[in-house]
Amino acid sequence: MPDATGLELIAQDLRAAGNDDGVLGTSYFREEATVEVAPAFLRTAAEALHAKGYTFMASCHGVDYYPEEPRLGVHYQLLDMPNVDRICLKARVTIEAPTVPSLCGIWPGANFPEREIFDMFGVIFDGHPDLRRILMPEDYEGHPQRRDFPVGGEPILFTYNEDKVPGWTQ
Amino acid sequence: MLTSYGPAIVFLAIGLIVATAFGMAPRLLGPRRAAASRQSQLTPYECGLPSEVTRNFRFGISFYLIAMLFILFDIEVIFLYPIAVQLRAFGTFALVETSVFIALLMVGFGYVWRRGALEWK
Amino acid sequence: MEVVRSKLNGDGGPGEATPDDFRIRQLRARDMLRGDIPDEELQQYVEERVLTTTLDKAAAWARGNSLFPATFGLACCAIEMMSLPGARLDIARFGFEAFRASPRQADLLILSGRVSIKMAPVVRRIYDQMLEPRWVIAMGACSSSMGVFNNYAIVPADKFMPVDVHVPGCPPRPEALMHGILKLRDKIQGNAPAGWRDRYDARGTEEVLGEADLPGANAVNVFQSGETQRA
Amino acid sequence: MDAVSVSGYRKQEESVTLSSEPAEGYDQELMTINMGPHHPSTHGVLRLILTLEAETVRDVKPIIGYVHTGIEKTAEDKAYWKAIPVVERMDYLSYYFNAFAFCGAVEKLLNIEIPPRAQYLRVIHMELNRIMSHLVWLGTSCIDLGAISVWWYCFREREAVLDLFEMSSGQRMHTRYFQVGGVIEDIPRGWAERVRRFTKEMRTRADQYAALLDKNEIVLQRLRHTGIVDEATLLGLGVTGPLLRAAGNPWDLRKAAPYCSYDHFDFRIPVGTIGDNYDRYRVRHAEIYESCDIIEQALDGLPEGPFITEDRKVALPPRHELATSMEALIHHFKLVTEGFRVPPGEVYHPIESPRGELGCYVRSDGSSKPARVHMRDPSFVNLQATAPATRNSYIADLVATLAMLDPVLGGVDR
Repeated sequence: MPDATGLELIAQDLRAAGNDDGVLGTSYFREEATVEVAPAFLRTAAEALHAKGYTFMASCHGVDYYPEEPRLGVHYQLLDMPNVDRICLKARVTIEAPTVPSLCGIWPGANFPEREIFDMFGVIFDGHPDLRRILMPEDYEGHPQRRDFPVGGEPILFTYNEDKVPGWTQ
Repeated sequence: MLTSYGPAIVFLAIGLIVATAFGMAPRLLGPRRAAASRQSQLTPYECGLPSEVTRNFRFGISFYLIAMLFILFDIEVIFLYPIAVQLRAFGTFALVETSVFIALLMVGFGYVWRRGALEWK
Repeated sequence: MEVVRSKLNGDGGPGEATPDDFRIRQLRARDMLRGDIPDEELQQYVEERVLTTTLDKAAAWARGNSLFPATFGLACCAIEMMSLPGARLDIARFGFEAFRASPRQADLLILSGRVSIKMAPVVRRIYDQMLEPRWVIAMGACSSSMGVFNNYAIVPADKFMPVDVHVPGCPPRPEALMHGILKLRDKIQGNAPAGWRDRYDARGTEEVLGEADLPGANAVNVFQSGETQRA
Repeated sequence: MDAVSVSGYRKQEESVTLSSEPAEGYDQELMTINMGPHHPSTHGVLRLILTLEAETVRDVKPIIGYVHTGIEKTAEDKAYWKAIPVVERMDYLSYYFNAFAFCGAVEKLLNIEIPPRAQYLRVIHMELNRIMSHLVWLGTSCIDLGAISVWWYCFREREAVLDLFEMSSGQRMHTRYFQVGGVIEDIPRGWAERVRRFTKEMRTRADQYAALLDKNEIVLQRLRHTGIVDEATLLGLGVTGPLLRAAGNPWDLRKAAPYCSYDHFDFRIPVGTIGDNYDRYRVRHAEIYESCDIIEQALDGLPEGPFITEDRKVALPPRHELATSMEALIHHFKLVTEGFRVPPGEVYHPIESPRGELGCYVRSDGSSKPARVHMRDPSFVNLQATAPATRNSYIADLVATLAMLDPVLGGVDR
């Protein structure tokens, strides 16, 4: 893990690479380094980190920070295999403008995970080869992983509430 | 004249009777199902999805080629069985004749091998 | 595949079994338990089920002892189902070990695992493509009743296809599944075990629903489904 | 040059370039067919849209989601200690790894220290689970290659492993043996001897598999030089685990970033050379021996002491204490009703599962329910390697490659 100072150095390089307001912040929590960047700046930051040695993309997942704005977050866990270094590249977007540049160009392995984030959260990755739903049926409305999407399922039927459930004893 | 062929005819008749019996039995004994439920059983099975392969899909030529080669050389082996069983009774003439038969087929086999029809293309 | 998004208690595939057909069959089975089915329907229902002639009995004996299950591994229960024909728990003793891949040659569909909403039309189509007589075992809690995952993605098997035997467990032990198959065999051969009401002679203890006051409706600690705590 | 009748089904899969007229470069008409969700050799409900030219596969498009159970959504609805059984049912062949990935992430959030005995017990159970997962893989793959008898041997050993799990945790699969903070119970007397007897016996059984399969003419012809993917493409696709090690890259998180006291044991990482199906088979087969070594070393060095953390805020107090001490009763009641609260933050905890890097990302918002649980499943990412591995190969090689890829669809679809 790059320690706190290493993280700051990386952040400075990123600021130097892109324009100054690209890097929004860094956080070092439980020995894990996270760099938060503006969505527009994501691709250049990813290329810079790729050049710095983080050539392997371990995982890429979406998060819904429901009460806080901007709501949808996309995390890229990058890994530097030779000296076993992990860093997380984070970008946050709102629901109204959920577009994030796709990183399939740098890591072809991001194809499926990005499709899953689009399927589950509705984040649109521009530049993705074929952005379609991957887990839900193709014509499913709504993005299930969002915090405001109901968990669904059926109320549990007991004898005393059997007739309350519509359609059970019609 | 007829008597010498008697057993063959009886054999054929029994064959026919048994075949039709087995053919008609399900229709009589089996349960009668509504046509609709049978209709869904006639749809082609493609791993649980509606099949998109059209009926008149033209398969490649290589399948046909392999089938022909199989028939050629497999039937040849079937012809050898009766001879091999009764070789002593047939005498040396049958031995010579079979070896000519095999030699001819070997020529065909060599030709096919050299033309590369055996490799799957 | 044309994903027909009809309300999922119906079936996506072709076939005469329309949604209300299952509902009617289920309701009739329930009324049978309660013993209030009118006469001619009862006659027709029994005729369909009970085997009278000796030829049928012989056919049922043969079918019961050589059920060919279709390999329908969905999720974790499939791993336990796979260990059925294994050395320890050999179901070849009962004639079920020939797992057939295609529905044409199978007459028992073991739904082993969770049926997601994307998989439901496929399961229904495979059930339609199986040849009569066919039976269905819903193995595990997920296919019987959504089990652990009572959420948007799972559909219980009863919603879209008629199920003969439900095997509880998550995943059920292979012995439990074998017991389920043997119970199905008894059901096929006509001597289905009586329901618990007959076994314990509990006739007449059916709850009276409808106009009578719901038991525990105004009890303080009985929460109706969906309510978290009483206002 | 669209196909004559592009039905709804095609429009829906329009990303797949389908044409019934012979496209350029092919001398036969391309057939597109589903190696669909219900198929004996897809190791679960994986659907592949194959574009075939007679027998050679021109294009493979995996379509997944047929066993998507919304586990991550359900986990958000449960308290932390209740989410373990839900998370365990994701990759149903390596349930101890799922539980440890989740518990490890939560322990990292809570910043609590795990007693050494719990770490050793976790390592033993995880390595037993790795052996069981490789056995199920070997059995089902050999069925795909036609060697059905190997399936019976593998599942005989699997029953032995499940007996050990049942003895230590009471349940064969999805045992919920790992708790946040350690394990739920200490191992019963006699368990260690049984495990030693199993590992000794397992080595002889693994030798028998090797004798049966390694120099088998059919296995060699089916697996040698088929499904080759070079290391660079694999790294680009994010593939980890036996697939990457078979291509020559010795990346194993147990050695690279040791966790849960894996650095106390010395074991070797089997690595292949070419990265074809035969190497993948040999790498996984060799890993069974390594796991047996780890188990024996862990059993020899099993330290005494508590099997779960002493921090009563996280771990349930033992039952006998409830009768005497009031604090234990209060802790018990708090844990059982609401569960423990986790300080806000987000953590990614990667471990080495039998199929590759299994990472669990947990974000907590301070309440007693996780705000987000995401599992980076190795099979989900490894599945992207099917297309490069099987392009322009025969259907039989596609089946062999899929078997050697060992995808478990529960983990892929979550």
